[in-house]
Amino acid sequence: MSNASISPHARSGSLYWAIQAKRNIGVRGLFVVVLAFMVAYGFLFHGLFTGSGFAKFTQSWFPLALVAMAQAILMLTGGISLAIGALVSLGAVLAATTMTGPLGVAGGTALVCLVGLGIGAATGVIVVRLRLPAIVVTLAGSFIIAGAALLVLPRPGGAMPPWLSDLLAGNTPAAFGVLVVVVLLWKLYLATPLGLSLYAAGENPVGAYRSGVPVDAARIAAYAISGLLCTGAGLFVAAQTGSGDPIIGNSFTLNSIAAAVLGGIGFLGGQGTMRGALAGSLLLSLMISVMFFLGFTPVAQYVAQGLIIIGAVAIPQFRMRAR
Amino acid sequence: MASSVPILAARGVSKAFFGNPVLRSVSISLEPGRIHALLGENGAGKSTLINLLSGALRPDSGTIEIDGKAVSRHSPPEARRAGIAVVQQELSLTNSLSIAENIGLGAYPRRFGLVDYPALAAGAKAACDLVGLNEPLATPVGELSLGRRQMVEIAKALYRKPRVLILDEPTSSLSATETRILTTLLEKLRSEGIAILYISHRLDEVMQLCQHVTVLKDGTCTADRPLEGVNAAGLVRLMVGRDPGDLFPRWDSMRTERVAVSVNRFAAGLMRDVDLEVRAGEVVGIGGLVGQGQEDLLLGLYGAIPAKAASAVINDASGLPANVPQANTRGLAYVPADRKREGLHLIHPIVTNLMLPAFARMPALKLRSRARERETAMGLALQFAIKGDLGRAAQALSGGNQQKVALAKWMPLDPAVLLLNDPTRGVDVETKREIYAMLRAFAAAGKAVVLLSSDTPELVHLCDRVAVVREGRVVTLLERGELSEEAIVAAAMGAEPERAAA
Amino acid sequence: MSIRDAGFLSRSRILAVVTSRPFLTFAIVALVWIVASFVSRGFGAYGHLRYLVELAAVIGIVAAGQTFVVIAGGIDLSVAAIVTVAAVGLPLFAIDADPTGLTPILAVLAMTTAIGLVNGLGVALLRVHPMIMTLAMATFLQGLLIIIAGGSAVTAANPLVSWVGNARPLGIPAGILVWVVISVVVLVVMHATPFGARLFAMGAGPLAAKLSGVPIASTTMAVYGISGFMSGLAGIIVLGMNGQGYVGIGDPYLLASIAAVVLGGTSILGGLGTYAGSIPGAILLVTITALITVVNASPGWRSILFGTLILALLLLSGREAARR
Amino acid sequence: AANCIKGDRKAPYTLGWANIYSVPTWMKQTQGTIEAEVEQLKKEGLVDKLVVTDAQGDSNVQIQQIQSMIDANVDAIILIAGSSTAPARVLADACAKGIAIINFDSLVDTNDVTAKVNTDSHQWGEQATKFMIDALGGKGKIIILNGPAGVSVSDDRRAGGNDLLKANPGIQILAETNTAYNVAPAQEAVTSLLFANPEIDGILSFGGALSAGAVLALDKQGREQVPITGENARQFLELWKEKGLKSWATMQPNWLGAFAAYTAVQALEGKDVPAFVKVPLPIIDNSNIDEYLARAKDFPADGYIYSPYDRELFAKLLAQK
Ligand SMILES: Nc1ncnc2c1ncn2[C@@H]1O[C@H](COP(=O)(O)OP(=O)(O)OP(=O)(O)O)[C@@H](O)[C@H]1O
Ligand SMILES: Nc1ncnc2c1ncn2[C@@H]1O[C@H](COP(=O)(O)OP(=O)(O)OP(=O)(O)O)[C@@H](O)[C@H]1O
Ligand SMILES: O[C@@H]1[C@@H](O)[C@H](O)OC[C@H]1O
Ligand SMILES: [Mg+2]
Ligand SMILES: [Mg+2]
Repeated sequence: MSNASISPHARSGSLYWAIQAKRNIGVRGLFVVVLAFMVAYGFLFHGLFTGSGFAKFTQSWFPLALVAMAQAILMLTGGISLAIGALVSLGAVLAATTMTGPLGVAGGTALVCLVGLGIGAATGVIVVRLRLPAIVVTLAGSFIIAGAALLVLPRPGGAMPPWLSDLLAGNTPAAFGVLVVVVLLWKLYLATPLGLSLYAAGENPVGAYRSGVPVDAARIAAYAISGLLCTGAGLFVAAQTGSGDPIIGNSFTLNSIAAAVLGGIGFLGGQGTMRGALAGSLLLSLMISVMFFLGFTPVAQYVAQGLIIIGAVAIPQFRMRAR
Repeated sequence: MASSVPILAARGVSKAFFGNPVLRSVSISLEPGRIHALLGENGAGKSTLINLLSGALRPDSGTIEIDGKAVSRHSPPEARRAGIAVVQQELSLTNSLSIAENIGLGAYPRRFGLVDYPALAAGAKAACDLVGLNEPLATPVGELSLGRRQMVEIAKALYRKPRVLILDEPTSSLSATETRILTTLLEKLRSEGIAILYISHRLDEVMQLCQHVTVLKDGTCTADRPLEGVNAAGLVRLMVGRDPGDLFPRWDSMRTERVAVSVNRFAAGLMRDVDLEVRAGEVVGIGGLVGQGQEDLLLGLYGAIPAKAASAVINDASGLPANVPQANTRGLAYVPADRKREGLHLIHPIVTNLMLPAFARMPALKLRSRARERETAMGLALQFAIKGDLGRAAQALSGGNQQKVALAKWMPLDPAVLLLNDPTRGVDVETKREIYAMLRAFAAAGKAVVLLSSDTPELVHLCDRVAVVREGRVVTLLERGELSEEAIVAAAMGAEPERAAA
Repeated sequence: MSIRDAGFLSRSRILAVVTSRPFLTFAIVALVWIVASFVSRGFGAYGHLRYLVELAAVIGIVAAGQTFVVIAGGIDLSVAAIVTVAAVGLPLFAIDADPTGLTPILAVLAMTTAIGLVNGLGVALLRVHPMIMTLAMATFLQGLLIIIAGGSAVTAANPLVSWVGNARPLGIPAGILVWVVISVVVLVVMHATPFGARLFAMGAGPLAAKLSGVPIASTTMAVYGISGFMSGLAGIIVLGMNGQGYVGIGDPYLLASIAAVVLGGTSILGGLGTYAGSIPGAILLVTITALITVVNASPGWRSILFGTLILALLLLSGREAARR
Repeated sequence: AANCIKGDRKAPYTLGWANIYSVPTWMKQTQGTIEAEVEQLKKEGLVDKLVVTDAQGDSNVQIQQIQSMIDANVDAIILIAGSSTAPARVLADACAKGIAIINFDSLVDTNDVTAKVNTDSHQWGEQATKFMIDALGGKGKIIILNGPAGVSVSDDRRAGGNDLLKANPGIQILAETNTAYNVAPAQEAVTSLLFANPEIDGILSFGGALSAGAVLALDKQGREQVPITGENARQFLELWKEKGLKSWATMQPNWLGAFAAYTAVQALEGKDVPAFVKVPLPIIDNSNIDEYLARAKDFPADGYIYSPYDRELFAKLLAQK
């Protein structure tokens, strides 16, 4: 209470950080769970603390982190996408068919990014302007995009420049670095008026509109950014695997939803934080490695995975109610 | 008539929704340094008119003028640029954003394309200071009580340094103190030359504050004149078209010996150590500053949030209800304050809304009879004077009518105890009169009524006793003889030595 | 709805039906069928259309459960896994003493209903979001499948199951008959019982529903239980149609059931909609799939065509009403 | 020594099975043969542990799991890949660490493995196509059923038939579909194709369950059965017998799993293992179908009736040039 009454200038710099601190409250429980898994993993696999061990681990997390963000942005606006996986595939095949060709790495990257932005924006326009339910628009979109990926590369193939693969997915934690940059860019976006409007546009669109927020623009921009993150994840997957596969992204669709919801992102728009979504994706990724080192059989893996997902969502609920 | 050029005006605007005319050729001019009242019954078209003025809606015909010039494409950002700020009746806030971020929403200060948080903090702080909001600016709005949110909404309008300030029922969820702060503030703004449009169903406020009045009845303008020389009764006559009676019914206590609700050391949510007894035939008021835990008291009794009590008797059965269906079975009914989220299903037809408590209690797979439902609903609509096509979605009803639906839907259950959470918020004077009469009639019929209200006169004039709550405890229990606005406010603010609770 | 124009066949009533989403979706189905019959000989043959409806029956039955869940404000991502568990698990319940084959069917339906109830339990009591709860349930069921799949060295051929999958009493496939019965029951429960009204209320606003006395927990459980039951029934029918259950047999029904619900005009946000729309929605999906199969194009183009058609149909029937 | 083998690993070995998806019955049967083989190898003191992962159909997860196997320093990885390209880089890492890698069934386009043991998908398609052309006397209208699009195995089988189809213009392809290797979607697609094409003389199917779906479709529409190719799926073989089909089938033997485990240990033990061990495609036709069906009850109803195998067979396969 007290810091509110200090003179505005003395504490003006702290407003941003005070808000950030408030936002952590909702995800504290999840952070604890993730930390526990992290510790368990480090305990089971000491190599995690070597440069290359850490690098490999973050590489397997990286694409899931990006798609979790891609899904979370949409869910914050009250949308959702079932085309995440198809977009990852499209990004991967585009990268693997252009980067060793005349377009080169720069041209290929530009193409991948433009396609992601373009498809995302187009989806956004359809959902927002035509008032169609996002879930089915993106379901239909997923077939169209998957078809396009098959046209680009009918079967697995293509190639990535080896130096790029080694740079992004070699023995250095470059992927982690890129992730940090992506997160910073997101923070930056969220600090713009349009970015911050995401929450209002998602939670209370009528109120936001009446307050002068460009609601439609904010939502369409979210779709565009989401598309970019997906094809970007595709590019990374192509680098990580050294090639393109037109169906490589399939399972990212459901996983991105699981990660986002696990991270506390709500479906009604405006609820949750990106840090939560990232923690959710990290948990999903960690879970796979931890279960491996615990020697779980496939049956046990399925059961444990289900329990962990439910537990991570239910336990914080119970703790909240207990209070 | 004041001689200055109106800053904002509507000239002969009309608006219809799906072919239903809501406004017919209405004109209004807002002039600097004047507080202009806009009055009318629920559904008269007040909110619609301000939506036209603020660019949230476009008129079907007629023009909006700013500084004497007609604007062609009016929109909310356009209105903001012209210095028009609106305190919406429906809160335009985002729960997950902080107070400061809500205040600046749609008008953020920028630096290098980013939201300038230091500047936002300074601006928001200044606006908050004006309305007496002292919560940390980083607090998510979702954590605030409805009344505090309303203050944020007002601060949000002030933050924009408006030339025209439009307030749509700003006091409907404010406590007396908050209302007083607002009134002082508006006086000050007026003296600074701001044009103010003020909508309220509280006529005393209007009389005290405003200089000019426009009255809408069924979408047409029935009066546009200075307030001077009109009294409250006159205003009501203008709105309703006939002579008003007294707002509050005359009544004699019908309190019986039968205990309807009795709890000892009751605790729920913010509330602690409550000893309360409600007898059949009485109206017990719950007063206090908004957000002291009063709502938790009702919700706890109703089984909607976890509650404990050393001992509890409700309608002759002991123990607190464990959940809402149980509470209903034991004769409790609850009417929430937030009718949009808690009271009604806005996207559903009025008739379904009216029938829901019945549906909740009927055998799950019994066949419904549409004819009977319609009949019941028509009866309720008649009884509560609910205007509107019962087959249409409840969101098409004006706020006051929505409130009546939220109350009426419990009648088929014939509850023995009514728990009411601010039932007249945003309700027009005629409807209020009807609701008041109904409450006393309930009591007279041997039912018990618990009335939580932010409207102090209501507590004074309707209740057999009033429990005043502060910081989660019942601090005072005032008997009818001791009831006065001063007594309630004093107890609410802790200004008086506590009296022994009954 | 004032008493005056409550006349059963009043003009406004007819207008309301004709402009309703389910009717619109039916009209689209008819249109697609007519156009397709001109383009491809054989498409409009009675036998083919009958087959399409038979296939739609399976989607339609899964979508019946899905419609309940969606209207009540949830979503069931475990339907595919439940269909598979039913189809693969049925032989495990074979009981020699019962020559009719009814006992295993009842056992499977009881099992899938129980699975649904567990979903409901998680959603209502643990307050796990429906997507997460049912996704986790699907994961559990995968584990279960590893245990039960391929474990039945001998399939006891179940006469009732193959009847449901293959027989054509009165020239109408048994699966369609089951669907008709299900549809009638579902429509009545949804629109003519208090239970149905509670679902709509829960979907439109859970808090308001709770405060109005709707028993949230038991209703939620019932809804997911129904969905489990429907998926189980669908699993039995596909088992009959294919003569053999296998892992993955339910996979197509997850997205199909959701798409059928939304194409039929039910709001994915809950609280608004009707199974009357999901019925033509299911037929529409099967029809499009059949059309795509007959078109000669590369897999990529087919996929693009399929997506484009869904999108186009959505434009006609799937507008989401604005809500606040 | 064989590829990837450095000779510094000593028995008993830890084997890792990186499976792409362990739920389907074919996979379960395959795992059964691996477990049986591992039991045997344990008795011989050669193997100590079998670690099994299930990538749940996700190639990205499979890469992560292979990475974990490297981190845990298993001695050998046997692999059914989810993608023919994606695991290449992580396999290169594994190979560099001296881990024996035996890839079977779904192969990876890389040389950084110890050995690939598999039938030849291209040949699979070629032989099936040859049967169809012969059965129709070089003239007739056919439909073609392919496995899922974007997957190398289905693409390779289809490509195997290409040259022969070009060389025989009398064979007219009416329509072609791609579906998952499953009965239901195949039955659905074939039914639609039947209505669209009143005359169909043959069905060139590149997967066992696809063939079963096609037979059911013909049967349900009251259409005459036509020559059809297929695989050793139990349901298909039973339908074949029941309907008296004119048919031909081959198989992807489940014991490839056992063979891969065996081969891994051989390589670790310093034996020379060829980089590609071609497993011949067994042929099932009217002459030997009864032998297969006689053993049917030993196999799951939704499974595959594979040919018998033993160590002798494995040794012979490894010895071939
Ligand atoms: N968007 C809309 N669509 C349909 N009808 C509407 C819409 N907005 C308002 N109405 C109708 O217009 C009428 C006027 O509504 P309005 O909100 O302007 O009334 P009001 O005077 O503000 O009432 P209150 O005192 O209850 O706030 C009401 O009957 C309402 O049902
Ligand atoms: N049937 C409707 N369909 C769509 N929007 C509506 C409808 N009815 C009202 N609205 C919207 O809601 C706004 C407020 O309308 P309404 O009159 O129902 O509430 P209000 O009177 O302003 O609020 P209160 O409930 O607090 O009195 C309208 O201006 C309009 O934008
Ligand atoms: O031949 C197919 C095999 O390659 C796949 O892995 O499992 C199913 C079989 O039909
Ligand atoms: Mg209003
Ligand atoms: Mg109104």
